[in-house]
Amino acid sequence: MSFRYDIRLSGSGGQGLILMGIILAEAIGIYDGKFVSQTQSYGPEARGGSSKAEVVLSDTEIDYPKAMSLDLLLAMNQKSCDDYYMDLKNDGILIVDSTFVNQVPIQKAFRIPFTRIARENLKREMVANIVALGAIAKLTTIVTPKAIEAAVMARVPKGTEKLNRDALKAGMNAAMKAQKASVPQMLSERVDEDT
Amino acid sequence: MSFRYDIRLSGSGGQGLILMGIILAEAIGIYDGKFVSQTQSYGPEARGGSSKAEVVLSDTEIDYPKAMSLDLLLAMNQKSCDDYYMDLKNDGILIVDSTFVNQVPIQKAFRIPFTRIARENLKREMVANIVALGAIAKLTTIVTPKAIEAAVMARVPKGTEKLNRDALKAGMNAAMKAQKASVPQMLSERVDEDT
Amino acid sequence: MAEVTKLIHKYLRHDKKFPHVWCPGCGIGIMLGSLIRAIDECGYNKDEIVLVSGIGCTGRMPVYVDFNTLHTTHGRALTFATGIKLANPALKVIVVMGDGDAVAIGGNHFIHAARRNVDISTVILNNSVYGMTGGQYSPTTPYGMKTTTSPYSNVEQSFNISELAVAAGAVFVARGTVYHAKMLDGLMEMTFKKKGFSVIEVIGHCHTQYGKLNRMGSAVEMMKWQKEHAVTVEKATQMKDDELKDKFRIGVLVDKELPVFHEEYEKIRRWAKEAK
Amino acid sequence: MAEVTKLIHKYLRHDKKFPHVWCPGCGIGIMLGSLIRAIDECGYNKDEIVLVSGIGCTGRMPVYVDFNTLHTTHGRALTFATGIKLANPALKVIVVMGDGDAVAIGGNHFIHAARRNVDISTVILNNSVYGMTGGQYSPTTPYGMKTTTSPYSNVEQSFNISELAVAAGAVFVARGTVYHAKMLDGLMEMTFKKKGFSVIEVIGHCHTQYGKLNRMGSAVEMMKWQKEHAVTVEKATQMKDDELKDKFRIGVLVDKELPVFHEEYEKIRRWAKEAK
Amino acid sequence: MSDSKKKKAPNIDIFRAWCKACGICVAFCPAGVLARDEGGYPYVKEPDKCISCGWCEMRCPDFAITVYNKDKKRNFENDYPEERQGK
Amino acid sequence: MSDSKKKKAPNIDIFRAWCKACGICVAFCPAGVLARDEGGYPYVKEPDKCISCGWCEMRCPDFAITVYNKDKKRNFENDYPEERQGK
Amino acid sequence: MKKKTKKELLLQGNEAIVEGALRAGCRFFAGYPITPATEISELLSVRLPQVDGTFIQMEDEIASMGAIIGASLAGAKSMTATSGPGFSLMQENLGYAVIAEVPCVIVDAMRGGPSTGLPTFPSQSDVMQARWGTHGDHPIIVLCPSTVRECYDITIRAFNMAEKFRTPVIILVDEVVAHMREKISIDEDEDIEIFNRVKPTVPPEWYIPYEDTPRGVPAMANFGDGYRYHVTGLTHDIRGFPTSRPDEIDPFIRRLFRKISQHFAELHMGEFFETDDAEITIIAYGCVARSAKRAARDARERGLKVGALKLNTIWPFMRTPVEKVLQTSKIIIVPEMNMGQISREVKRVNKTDAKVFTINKVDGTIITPEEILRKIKEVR
Amino acid sequence: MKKKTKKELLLQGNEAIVEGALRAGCRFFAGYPITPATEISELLSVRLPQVDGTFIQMEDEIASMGAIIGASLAGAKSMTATSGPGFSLMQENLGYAVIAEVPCVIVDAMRGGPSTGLPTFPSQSDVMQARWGTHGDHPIIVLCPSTVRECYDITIRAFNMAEKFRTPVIILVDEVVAHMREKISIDEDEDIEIFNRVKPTVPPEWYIPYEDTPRGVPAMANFGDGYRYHVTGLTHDIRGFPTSRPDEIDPFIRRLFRKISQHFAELHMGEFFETDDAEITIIAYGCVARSAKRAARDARERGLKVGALKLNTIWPFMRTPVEKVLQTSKIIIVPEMNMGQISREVKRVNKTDAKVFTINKVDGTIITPEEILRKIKEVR
Ligand SMILES: Cc1ncc(C[n+]2csc(CCOP(=O)(O)OP(=O)(O)O)c2C)c(N)n1
Ligand SMILES: Cc1ncc(C[n+]2csc(CCOP(=O)(O)OP(=O)(O)O)c2C)c(N)n1
Ligand code: SF4
Ligand code: SF4
Ligand code: SF4
Ligand code: SF4
Ligand code: SF4
Ligand code: SF4
Ligand SMILES: [Mg+2]
Ligand SMILES: [Mg+2]
Repeated sequence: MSFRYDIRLSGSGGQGLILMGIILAEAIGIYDGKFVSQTQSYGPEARGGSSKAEVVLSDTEIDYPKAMSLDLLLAMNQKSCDDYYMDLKNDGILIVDSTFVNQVPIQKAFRIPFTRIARENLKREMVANIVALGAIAKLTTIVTPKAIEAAVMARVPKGTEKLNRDALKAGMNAAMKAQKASVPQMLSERVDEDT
Repeated sequence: MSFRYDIRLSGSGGQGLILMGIILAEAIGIYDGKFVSQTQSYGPEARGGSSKAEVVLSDTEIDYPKAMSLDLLLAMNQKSCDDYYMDLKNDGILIVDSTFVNQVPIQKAFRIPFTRIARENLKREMVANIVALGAIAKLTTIVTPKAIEAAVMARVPKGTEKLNRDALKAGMNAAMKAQKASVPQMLSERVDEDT
Repeated sequence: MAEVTKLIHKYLRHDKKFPHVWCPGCGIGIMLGSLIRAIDECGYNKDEIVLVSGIGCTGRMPVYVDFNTLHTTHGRALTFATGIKLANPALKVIVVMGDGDAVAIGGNHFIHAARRNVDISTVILNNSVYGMTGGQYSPTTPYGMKTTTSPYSNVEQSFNISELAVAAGAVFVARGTVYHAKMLDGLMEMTFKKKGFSVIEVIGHCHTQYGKLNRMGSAVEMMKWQKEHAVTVEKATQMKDDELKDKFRIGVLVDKELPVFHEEYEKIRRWAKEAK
Repeated sequence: MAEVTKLIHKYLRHDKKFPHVWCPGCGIGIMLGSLIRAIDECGYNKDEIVLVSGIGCTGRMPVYVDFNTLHTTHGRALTFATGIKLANPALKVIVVMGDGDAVAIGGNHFIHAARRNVDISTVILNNSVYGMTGGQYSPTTPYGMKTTTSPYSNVEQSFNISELAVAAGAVFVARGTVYHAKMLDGLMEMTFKKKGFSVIEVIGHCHTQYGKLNRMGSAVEMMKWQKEHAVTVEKATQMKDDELKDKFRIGVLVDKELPVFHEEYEKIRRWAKEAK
Repeated sequence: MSDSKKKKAPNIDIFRAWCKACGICVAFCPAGVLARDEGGYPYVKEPDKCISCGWCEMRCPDFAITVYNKDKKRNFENDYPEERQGK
Repeated sequence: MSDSKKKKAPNIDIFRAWCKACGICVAFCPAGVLARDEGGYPYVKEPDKCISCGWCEMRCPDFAITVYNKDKKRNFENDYPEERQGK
Repeated sequence: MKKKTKKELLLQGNEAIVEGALRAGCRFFAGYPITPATEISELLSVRLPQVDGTFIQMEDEIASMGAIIGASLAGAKSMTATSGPGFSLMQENLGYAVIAEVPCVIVDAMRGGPSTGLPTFPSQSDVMQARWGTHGDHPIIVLCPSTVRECYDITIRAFNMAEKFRTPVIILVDEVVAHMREKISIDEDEDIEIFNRVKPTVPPEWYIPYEDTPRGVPAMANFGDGYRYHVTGLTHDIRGFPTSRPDEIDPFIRRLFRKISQHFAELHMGEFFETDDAEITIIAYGCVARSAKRAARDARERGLKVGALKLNTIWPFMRTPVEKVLQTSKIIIVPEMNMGQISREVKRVNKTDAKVFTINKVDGTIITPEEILRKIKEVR
Repeated sequence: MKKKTKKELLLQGNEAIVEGALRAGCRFFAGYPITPATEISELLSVRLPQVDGTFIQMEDEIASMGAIIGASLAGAKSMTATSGPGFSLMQENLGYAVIAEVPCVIVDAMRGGPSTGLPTFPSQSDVMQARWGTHGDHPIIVLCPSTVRECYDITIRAFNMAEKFRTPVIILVDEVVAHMREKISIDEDEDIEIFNRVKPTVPPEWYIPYEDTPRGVPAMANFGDGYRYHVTGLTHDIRGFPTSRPDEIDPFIRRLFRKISQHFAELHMGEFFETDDAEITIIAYGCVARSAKRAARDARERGLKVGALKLNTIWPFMRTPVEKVLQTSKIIIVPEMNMGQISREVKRVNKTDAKVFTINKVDGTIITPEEILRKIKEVR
């Protein structure tokens, strides 16, 4: 069967998750040339409440467009982490914004303080989503750093290119650190499974 | 099978045929206690144009409510006479307002100048329909004179009772004359049929 | 020279069933005469005119005349007309409606077309009643009158169509009567010549329904009433309030300038192409 | 004594999800406060009030308050309200609508309810835009403004809701702003107390959609604009036309008497029984 | 053209097929030219009185009456100022 | 009641659960009593300056601020004539 | 000659609908004139104020539908009447009445369509629209009289069903039946079952306006009764408040369907006319059902075993009775004054070998007994 | 990494509809905002003036429908977009477009119903309304995309069909597809068939606007083209003038039906997905067709012979393709986000022994592949 990868980006209303979803889908679909389909929770009802964007990619046409078992879950707040971690595949990847997510239900998670990085290092909390995109590019093989950069640049307002490039970088760097930290955990998890 | 009698009253827009139909139906249904159903050509489209009202009576519940083969056709103008005489049964009765109908397509018709009677004898052209009702009561056995008088009285505006009673009478009288005149024709017709 | 009727015949669809559908003496026919003469006077050619109507006795008008004619749904004539005008601004779009068509079911389209200032000439025959369906009260039936659905008395206040048009933003509003047929020709002509949303309210009569129920007499009687109760705008300025009490004004009520929708939209197209 | 908020809490449905659905700083919440205080001041009991709305951000209001509440279809609130009032005249019927609800899709019902003088108090929050659906232009969006469906510029003229209400025949018409919240309490109270079709237009703001697209700043900024551009009716009489040019009037615009529908209908019932 | 010819009574033509006998032309003829027959239909009773004003033609709802030899100036009794006539 | 008690600073209560940090109360407080924290939420910065006018309470779209000890007379800055206040 | 009693009347179908409505307790009517329904408005404008009811002519059919829902919420049994064009306009608010569970009655006097169509001629072409006209899936009750008597009876039943099931009920009457006059006797003392909405008996704090009950129909408080609750056209929870929780929506929508489907037997009205031994059965409704009966009679006279099934309930579709004749007859004929609407349903439920034939007429004239007979001869 | 070309775009379904419309030649749009169709309005308000087209926001959906008919009569390819509540309001004028034979395209982005329902959640519950929503019997073309690519293609096809058959064409898109983003490549130079209405070539005096032709579709002159004719919503004769003569009405109405029914093959669009040997076939449309394909794939992995038939044409009903799978499969499953609408049609045309099962979901959530799989396991 063909390759399929299901991603859910989740958090709260103002965290720019839909834009993240679009950029990620564009990077994967337009710049990396894979099949991609992106969906989202929608509507004014979603004002202020929870928000989620999903991206499914594949090397062939995508049938079911919504995320099924997750290969990757990004949780930008605690609620979304709690709500969705159960949907992860056994070998799925969980990435949380540790600025807001304190309790991580599973071991093999990458804890990165996206919002704190945005706020403190980049002085703009609103680029936390771009920081997270950087991390995703690093922690997974589903999107190339080049593609993600091109997609980000194509979508952000003029004049904010540097900020966003820095945010991406910061995300990638943070991801590398987190990767190192999490390797043993992941291994131990695998061991558990084998038993 | 049960007894059924189909009547069509036809003419032009202003001749009061719908009211005639209602009065006749009321006389037959309410005052004579038979089953009756009355239909009509309807609507502003009928303004000024042709007009027709149908009455079906029966001693049991009436299924098809429109006139089928006619037992009685009243034609108050030439056009309706031309249009409908073909729908008469072989032994159906045709009554025409000879004020307007000059060419009577079949022999066994009663020719009575309802409008002229109304205009000249009663000085009110608009009661021609009531005159015709009187004639119908006389020429057929489907409605009793008592019932038709009661029905007319119940429907006409206050103050016109006498006029209308006179009109009914005039119609009955004219009918008696016509009846005499037509008997031989009807007989000859019957003879033809036998051959 | 019989220019009046001859001229009218130039515009009639003779293959259609004449005499027309309206009752003997109905004012709609008189208004149709005015409308044709005004169109002729304006010099439009038949192909550039689109005559649009809704449903009602008045709405039956387009079928008789040799233009591009459109008989829409009840109350919606102005919406169709808006589409026509904007899709092809070269067309001269004229809408005829009854009072019910225009301000009962169609009231919203009326005020919005006026607000937008779409370049449409609107002719409303106000006979204070729903003629076509048999004489029920309309939003212009005066308080206290009888109709087939106000058998005891109408308890509603009535709209003043012209004032409503003004409040909604129409750039030209006139009122005439079918009695004042000659004046109507002129007002109609001004209405057609005005760019933007122009309205002419034509006081007509429905003697067979409304007139009958309210004992207002024949068509002739009702036209006499029009004669007696109409006061020109010019004369009205010289009259006192109580003299005007049971009178209505005829003539040009409003004539002003506002940006016209399709011209404004041309600007949008320019900007849109620049922004592209 | 904290009477204001305490009083309000007396009327809220606490089991409903608070904080409410409206954006931070949205004027609808302020108006809701005024509405509750005015109802309280009028002394109605909760059971006799029916609060009816259409669809829109403003239309979401009834769900929060402990009256008989009815959230109808978009634009149709007044039609439901008419049925309620006439079926049970003992009820106090209040309708809240957004500008789109009231005069876009609902424009016809608005002018007709006004014309009929049905005893309904109508509260319209005018934020010049369709808030709920994401900031498209409404019939009250001023000429030249940007919205999500007038990305280059709005080319339509806008309605003046209050003037439309007057032309349609409303017996009481007032205008207020959410900035002038105290004054709003009073106007709202007068609106509710008036018998017949009364209207209050409340100038609000939608900073998240309309404000954002037109760089009008935060809710605070937009309320400052209200403060600066509103002039009371009383002050306005002393001002010159050019001083009033970019201002709008707040206060009571019209207060008159006309027969009220359900009272008139009582007469009809009497006559009908006599005629029987 | 002779004087008598000029004053020749106008030719008024009533097209019975379209006329609905509403009586409007008769009622509003300013010169009493027209009258109604027993069926209510108009006929030209006093042709000489006709002033060629054309009002009968103008107000006929059925385009059933034609006035020939009408004054070119369209000699209608008019109660509305010239400048507002849309010319 | 002692003088000091009378002049006691009003008790302003901000209900964080409902407050949406819109800043209206802060912006329009005529006495500069309120200020916004880093999250934009209001807090009572200068309790003593409060004149108990109640405007913050009146304009809060979220019923999230309560002014206790308010002047019974409802001491709002009001720009509208008394007779038109609907009393 | 019988004596005229007060109760024997020659009435039009439309007039009988008015009498039925008044008898059922209708006290509010809002409408907009349209042929061929206008008589209903006109007569009610005379009659309603006599019984302390209210008649109002609204600005259009949308408003009429809104007003009758409002009136019903305020406690009045309410009705409107229209024809196709107006019925189309009522669809949005009709859906509102379904989801908010507001009893009311809508009469659609069918004329020729589509669009303005044939205003003064009969048709049966709104049958599917009555079922599916409003957006969103929803159940609906639609009744159809064939005689003036049925106009009266069915209108009473319609109000009863509306109140009993808290739902709009549609009466489809064709122009023929609407304008036909027949004698009917109305006995004012007769003991006719009149159903009034079940009101809550619990104290207001306990009232759950959209509670699930065994019957599927919650008790209904009127505005002003002291039960303050929220009514909305959004999907709502049992308390009436908007919800988008699937676990609340699903049972709610299914309850709307269940309250109808669980009472099919009660809702289904019709007549088997000599179908027991029929080899050919005609299934018909409205004025055509009369032609069908006539055709069956005439056919039997000619020795053919023909019966007729008259449907007085159009929706929910009378599946069981139809299945019954499908089982017993070899041939089914469905004559309709449309291009085939109920015949689709007959075909849908047909699991037998019976052949289903149609007669479709869309020219503004009634289907005659002869036309049906001709078909019988053609297909047997 | 591929180079970004101008033609590869990540678009929402709604955006692809806009692109398709512009490509098809749409130059007039009138609408009224409503979730989840609003993006179509918003994007067209940007794009139409760039191509000398016109965008107008009307006062409501009734007006929008009127305006697009008017614009089409004046020569512009025109469109509107709405959701359930607005679609209900459009029904009256939709019927007008049918009877007056005015080409236009209506997009209904389906959300949960009935009434205001679930404004931001998907549904497929307007399928029957699209067929039967307006009064009077009438034919209609309804298309339904499942992917963003199909949104683009189907919109072009919709305009083509509208012009070719002089009829309104409805696009039903569910909220999932309307808001989903997928990559699509649009080649502006690609040779796509664009159909424009056939204009009369005869001199004006000879023009018969509602003439019967072999195709059943008369030539259409635009207002202003010099062919002055009459357009009405009344039943009319071949010249366009009102008629109530049965002998003129009958052929007219039947021609309206025939012009569609005679071209089923051309109108039917869909996909057989591994149905050849399938013992179980899932019939689905819209977003659910994607779940269906997925479920079929997953089932095949588990060794079950499952296929899927995707319907892109909803109306006229794809009888022939459906009959084909009814013949080959023992079990048919029709999953729908409504209480069972297309499944009724499948049952109606089912003359085989195949069993038809349904999956109905009305809670605002999409039917998942697992749910279909579960059903497969349950019924096989
Ligand atoms: C949607 C709809 N509702 C109702 C009607 C019925 N109807 C036809 S004309 C009309 C009113 C006509 O009154 P008006 O517009 O004043 O025109 P008039 O006949 O008086 O000239 C009505 C209610 C209709 N055709 N369509
Ligand atoms: C028939 C119908 N058309 C469109 C909509 C979508 N809709 C919901 S609210 C709204 C407009 C809201 O604007 P407004 O009435 O001004 O209220 P606001 O949100 O600004 O308070 C629209 C168009 C709908 N619900 N129903
Ligand atoms: S019904 Fe009235 S409006 Fe209609 S044609 Fe007759 S007189 Fe004129
Ligand atoms: S969208 Fe605008 S109107 Fe709606 S709640 Fe937000 S600010 Fe208020
Ligand atoms: S032209 Fe004038 S004067 Fe002569 S008949 Fe006609 S109305 Fe009378
Ligand atoms: S006005 Fe015309 S229709 Fe009327 S009577 Fe005179 S000629 Fe005949
Ligand atoms: S006004 Fe209310 S919601 Fe806004 S910041 Fe102040 S307390 Fe919070
Ligand atoms: S009561 Fe008045 S002074 Fe005190 S905090 Fe509130 S607004 Fe400021
Ligand atoms: Mg009228
Ligand atoms: Mg608004």
